[in-house]
Amino acid sequence: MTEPTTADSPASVAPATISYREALREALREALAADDRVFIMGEDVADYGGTYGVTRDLHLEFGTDRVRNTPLSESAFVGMGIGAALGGMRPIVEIMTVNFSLLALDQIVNTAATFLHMSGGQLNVPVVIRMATGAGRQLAAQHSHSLEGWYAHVPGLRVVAPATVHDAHGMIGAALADPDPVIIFEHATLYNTTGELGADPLPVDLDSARLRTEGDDIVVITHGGCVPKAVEAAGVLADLGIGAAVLDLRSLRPLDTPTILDAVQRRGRALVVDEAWRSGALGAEISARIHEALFDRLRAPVGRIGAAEVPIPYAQHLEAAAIPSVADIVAGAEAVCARG
Amino acid sequence: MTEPTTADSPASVAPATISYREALREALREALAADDRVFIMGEDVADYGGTYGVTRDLHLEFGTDRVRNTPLSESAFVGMGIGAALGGMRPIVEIMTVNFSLLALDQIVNTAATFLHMSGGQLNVPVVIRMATGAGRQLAAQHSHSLEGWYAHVPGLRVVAPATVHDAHGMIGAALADPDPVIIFEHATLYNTTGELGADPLPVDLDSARLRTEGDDIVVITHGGCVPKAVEAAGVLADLGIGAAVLDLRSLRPLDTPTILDAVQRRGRALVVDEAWRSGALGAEISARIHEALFDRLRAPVGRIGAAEVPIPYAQHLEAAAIPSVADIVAGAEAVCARG
Amino acid sequence: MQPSSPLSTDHRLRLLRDMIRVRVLEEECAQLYGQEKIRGFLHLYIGEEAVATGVLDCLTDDDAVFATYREHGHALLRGMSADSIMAEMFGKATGCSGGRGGSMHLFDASLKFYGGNAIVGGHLPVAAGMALAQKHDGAGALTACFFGEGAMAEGEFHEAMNLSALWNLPVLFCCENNRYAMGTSLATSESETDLALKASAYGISAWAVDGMDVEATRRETERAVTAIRGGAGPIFLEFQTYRFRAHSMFDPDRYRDKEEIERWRQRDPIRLLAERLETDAGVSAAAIDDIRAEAAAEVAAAVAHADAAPLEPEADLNRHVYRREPT
Amino acid sequence: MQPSSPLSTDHRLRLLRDMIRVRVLEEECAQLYGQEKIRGFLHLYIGEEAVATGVLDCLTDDDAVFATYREHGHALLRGMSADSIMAEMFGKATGCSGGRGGSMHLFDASLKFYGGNAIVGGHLPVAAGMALAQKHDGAGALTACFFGEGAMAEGEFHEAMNLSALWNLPVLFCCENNRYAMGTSLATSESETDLALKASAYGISAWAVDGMDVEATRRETERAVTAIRGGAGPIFLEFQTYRFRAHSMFDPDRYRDKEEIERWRQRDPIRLLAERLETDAGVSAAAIDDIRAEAAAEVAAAVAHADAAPLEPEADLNRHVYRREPT
Ligand SMILES: Cc1ncc(C[n+]2csc(CCOP(=O)(O)OP(=O)(O)O)c2C)c(N)n1
Ligand SMILES: Cc1ncc(C[n+]2csc(CCOP(=O)(O)OP(=O)(O)O)c2C)c(N)n1
Ligand SMILES: [Mg+2]
Ligand SMILES: [Mg+2]
Repeated sequence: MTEPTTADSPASVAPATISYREALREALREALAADDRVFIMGEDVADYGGTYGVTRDLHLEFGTDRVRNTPLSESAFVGMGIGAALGGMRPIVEIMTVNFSLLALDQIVNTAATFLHMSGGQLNVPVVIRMATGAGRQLAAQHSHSLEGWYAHVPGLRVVAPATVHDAHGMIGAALADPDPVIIFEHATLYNTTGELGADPLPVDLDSARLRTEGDDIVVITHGGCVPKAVEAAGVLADLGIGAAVLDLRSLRPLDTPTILDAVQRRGRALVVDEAWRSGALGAEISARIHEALFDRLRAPVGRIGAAEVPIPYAQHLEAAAIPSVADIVAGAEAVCARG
Repeated sequence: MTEPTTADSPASVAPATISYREALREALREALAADDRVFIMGEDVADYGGTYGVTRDLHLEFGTDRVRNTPLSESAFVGMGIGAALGGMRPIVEIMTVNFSLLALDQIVNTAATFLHMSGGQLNVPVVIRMATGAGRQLAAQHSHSLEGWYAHVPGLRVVAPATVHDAHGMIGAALADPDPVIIFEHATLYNTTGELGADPLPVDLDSARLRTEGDDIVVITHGGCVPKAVEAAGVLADLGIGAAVLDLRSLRPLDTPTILDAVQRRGRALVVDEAWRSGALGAEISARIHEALFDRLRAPVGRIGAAEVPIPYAQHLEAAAIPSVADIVAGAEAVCARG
Repeated sequence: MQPSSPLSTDHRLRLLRDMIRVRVLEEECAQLYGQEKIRGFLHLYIGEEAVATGVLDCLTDDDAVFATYREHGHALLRGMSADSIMAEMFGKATGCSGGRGGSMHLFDASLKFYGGNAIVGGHLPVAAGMALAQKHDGAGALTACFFGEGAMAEGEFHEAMNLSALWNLPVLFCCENNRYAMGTSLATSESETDLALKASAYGISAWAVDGMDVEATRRETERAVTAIRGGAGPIFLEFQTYRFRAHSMFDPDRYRDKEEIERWRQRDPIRLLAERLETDAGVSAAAIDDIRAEAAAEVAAAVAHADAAPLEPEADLNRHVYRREPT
Repeated sequence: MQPSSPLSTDHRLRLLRDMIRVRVLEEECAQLYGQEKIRGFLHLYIGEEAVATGVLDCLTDDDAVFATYREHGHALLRGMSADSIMAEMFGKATGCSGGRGGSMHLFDASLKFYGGNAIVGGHLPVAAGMALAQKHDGAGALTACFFGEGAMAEGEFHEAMNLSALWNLPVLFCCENNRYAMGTSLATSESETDLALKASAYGISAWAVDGMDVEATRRETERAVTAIRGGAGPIFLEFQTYRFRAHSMFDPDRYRDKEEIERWRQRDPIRLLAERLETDAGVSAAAIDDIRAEAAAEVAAAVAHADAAPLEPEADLNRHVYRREPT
């Protein structure tokens, strides 16, 4: 539902460059305008504009019933999103940061993800839950973790991680159109990134991975906040004579296994990059799937980069050392290529 | 701290056969008797005896201050365990079932696991948290999940899964002696299993994996409730002419990677069995590690068995179909051996 | 005879029948558990029937209902067939959820019966969210949410109460205070044991009701429901009741004494109403026996149905995880 | 001059100095944030100093203290050196946590200062657990736990209050009611805005205190602490205060009007006490200027220290994840 283009609408000036934050906001605005059942709910989404500024001023346009500030009550307002969805509405719940989502995990895992199955297909839960994830802003161990792999472990949930302006915009609408609970992870360092959206952005799906760069030697498989780093690393690798394709997973559950395997098979080499702690991250699943399916086609074992196994520290140099860097990705890809 | 053996103490008649439940209870009793700082806290641990009967009657011996019933407040009583540990006590917190631990996950992940690091090494948190996990008792989707892989993802936590009477007993004491938070997962189907403990059980460590059966062709790597199934499967496989060793991980974080890799390297074949949903389970991490380290030594890609990707259903036949069975393990091992 | 109740004799008989249907159903469940036809956790409502009976009698089809794992009675009285309930407990394909839910997870979307929730306190926010949708809808529907007094110690209770009050949502919080949460007595679980007082700290109306007297539960619910429909926002009712049986079939029930149970049995809600009907409405014992026989027949038919019903095919295990199946 | 305060002039001067030290430290932090020497989230306490100052003045070394991410003042007054605090905010090796914690996570085990907690409400249960240990210990120590009024909507508040009351634990719950949780005003976050009333629903003593008057915060805390040490169990104090600055350095502060801020600035706790000291104790303006200068020198030295301090070596990134390092 694109609004009629007018000269003063920022999205109308094609190809306009807008930020990831604005792309989300624009999609939220379109959704609120198009469907009376849609509403936004979360801490400080109204006057304050959301902790990362995503929902700024939407309450002026749609009122505070539809852009609804909640008290500090993560479990209750996520649960209420589930209930409102069961009641026919299309709630978009914002959780400020993935660490706080632990307070609401009971609702998401024990209720949102189970209701359809436990009710024998009677009760689907069309709730959309957005949250910021990841490190890189020196917010330390209680605000910087990457737990999207946990969510991606849970049957009944759909989990996506838009890495581009286009996906940030399109996934909001796609998530709202989906009959099942959708969790959207927005990496905190992406909000200020920019891109072109165009006047009539193509619709996006929630299920497929997409190549962000081409390259014949290795595929770097990643998502979210690591996508720009991987793309940058691909540039460096090109200069070193290594053609690195970057595959943006986009959907973390379900994983687009056919596309992943196809990309690896063509190159015989893969590197998985994930900002979560290495042990038990989603990257492990991807590595395992590739080895299982393509054992005989691989020229080298799949490489894997994750965060250091420490609570994310505050100090800039320690934080930077804890999470995957462009240099880490370059070195990781080189190592895989050196193997075979 | 073993109590003096007397004729009427059940643990004194060596080699007495006791249940996993009793072994836990005996270890708790020993710990309460040995150290005044130790106390047990959780829902219905006193009169009711604990939902799985582990703590039964300990309150009669040690009083309700030391075997302390809590209200339904998972987050608070886990948080209080952390606080009491910081204050010099040695709390053993019981959470009835892993699904309910989601209500306390904030405390465990955001506080217990981070405090030592965030405080630059000042504040360790010697809390022990026990909980039941897993399916097999027809308790359906809100009481049957296997989330120990989530906990094993978190730096700062130690995670163990005793699968034998001996480990059930010994890990309580070892966990209490540890200066860091230790999470103990007790698979709900193990409580009634029995074994010999002996009058003077050897101390156990929290860090090492252990072979439960020998076999030259393949190693089946698993933990907790799947260990007895794997051992049974090894028997079936032996009849089929396949020598299957069963490696019980025991420690889920840290993983005993040297032992795992050594066991795989000797045989060139491995099967990972995990009761959690296949995608993103701890089994994926183990598979990835093996492929990374032993790519050239493997005769076949590592096999992997997990639960079906559904909320665990109530009906007996559906529940059984959802989780790994002895037949699944046998078939999985045969498939790996058939590959190479 | 003086009409000592504002309800017609027919209405009172209906309430009696409701309670008896629940009682008979559950007594059979206990038997079936012994025979291992019902498995897992089974939580009986025996003794507490006046609560669900009185409350549900005041609701319309448009209202929504959330209950706990102790919900067979609520499901039945909301309109689910005994066949569907029993088959679900047997884990059969004709159960409301094809056997995926079992005793703790009965659902019926067409009746707006939202479970069957087994995370204590977890359904309170969900119920509040349903009420938010109802308020948005503006058609005057409300949500009745049942929970035990044990749930009040959970953070989710607190958050749901505050948000419901803050946003003036049409929720009826029905606290089934049966004095115990498993083996934990109220006094060892709440620092303030006057639960209505506690609830009123959220700035809402809250009062206690004799939960063994179905005419009282009905009357007070009616009062509350009228106020909620009039825009009063959430109301909390504490129904003082008691479970005659153990918490679940696993519970050795070692935490309370037999006399206490006996004392409460004296106020068995079915006997209470039956005696009144005999005394002040001249209903004969035979008429009541007929009700019991009818209920027994209904339950016997349900057992026969459940026994004969097929199992969900194992091949369908993976169904109903997503409404939009992954590609 | 009449002694209008029960405190000695020296004592009052000490309280004034405490508040000024905090104020000066934080004003410098704001500058340093602009210079990008302090990064991440920085939450200033400016305007609220009377609360921590009055409360901490009543504690002994054996007591334990828990605070939020708005805790620089609490850390300083509990006895942490400005050097250690500043170096931590600079992310340096000589910071209390070697730069791993930053502004939101100041800790000092030797001072029983347990953070620096940035999950709103998350430290309340932990503080209650500390109090449980203190009670077990029997030496009469207590735990003071600071939190904002916004935290009261969290389930963890509810659970911690109930358990503390139920078990009669020696905790002083210090609610720093500055009227806003980020941009959310009290009236839009709590259905019952009388917070002491709300807390008293847990069956404990609770009252409101003028949080801008350090003599009041000290006096009322003394009263509460005496009661707690006497075995009264937990007490809840609502300190009515205000933050003069935005929530954090990221906050555009668009949710409240300038007049409201101005009105509260009239009751600046430092000015309030300074004026009183001038009026009723004859303390000269020059004496107060000296205090300010001293504080400025302390902070300047801390900045110099932090600037010069080394970074924690990157090789030490993996330290302090386990006390017993994995083998
Ligand atoms: C979050 C959570 N914790 C613990 C349990 C285990 N449990 C099931 S019922 C119950 C007691 C609940 O008591 P109450 O709320 O009073 O309801 P009642 O069973 O008395 O009807 C407990 C502790 C659970 N299901 N969920
Ligand atoms: C559980 C959780 N949810 C949300 C946040 C984000 N957040 C940080 S401070 C804050 C406001 C807290 O307000 P209050 O408790 O009144 O304390 P104040 O900041 O006013 O001192 C919020 C929403 C958080 N840190 N933790
Ligand atoms: Mg109860
Ligand atoms: Mg505040």
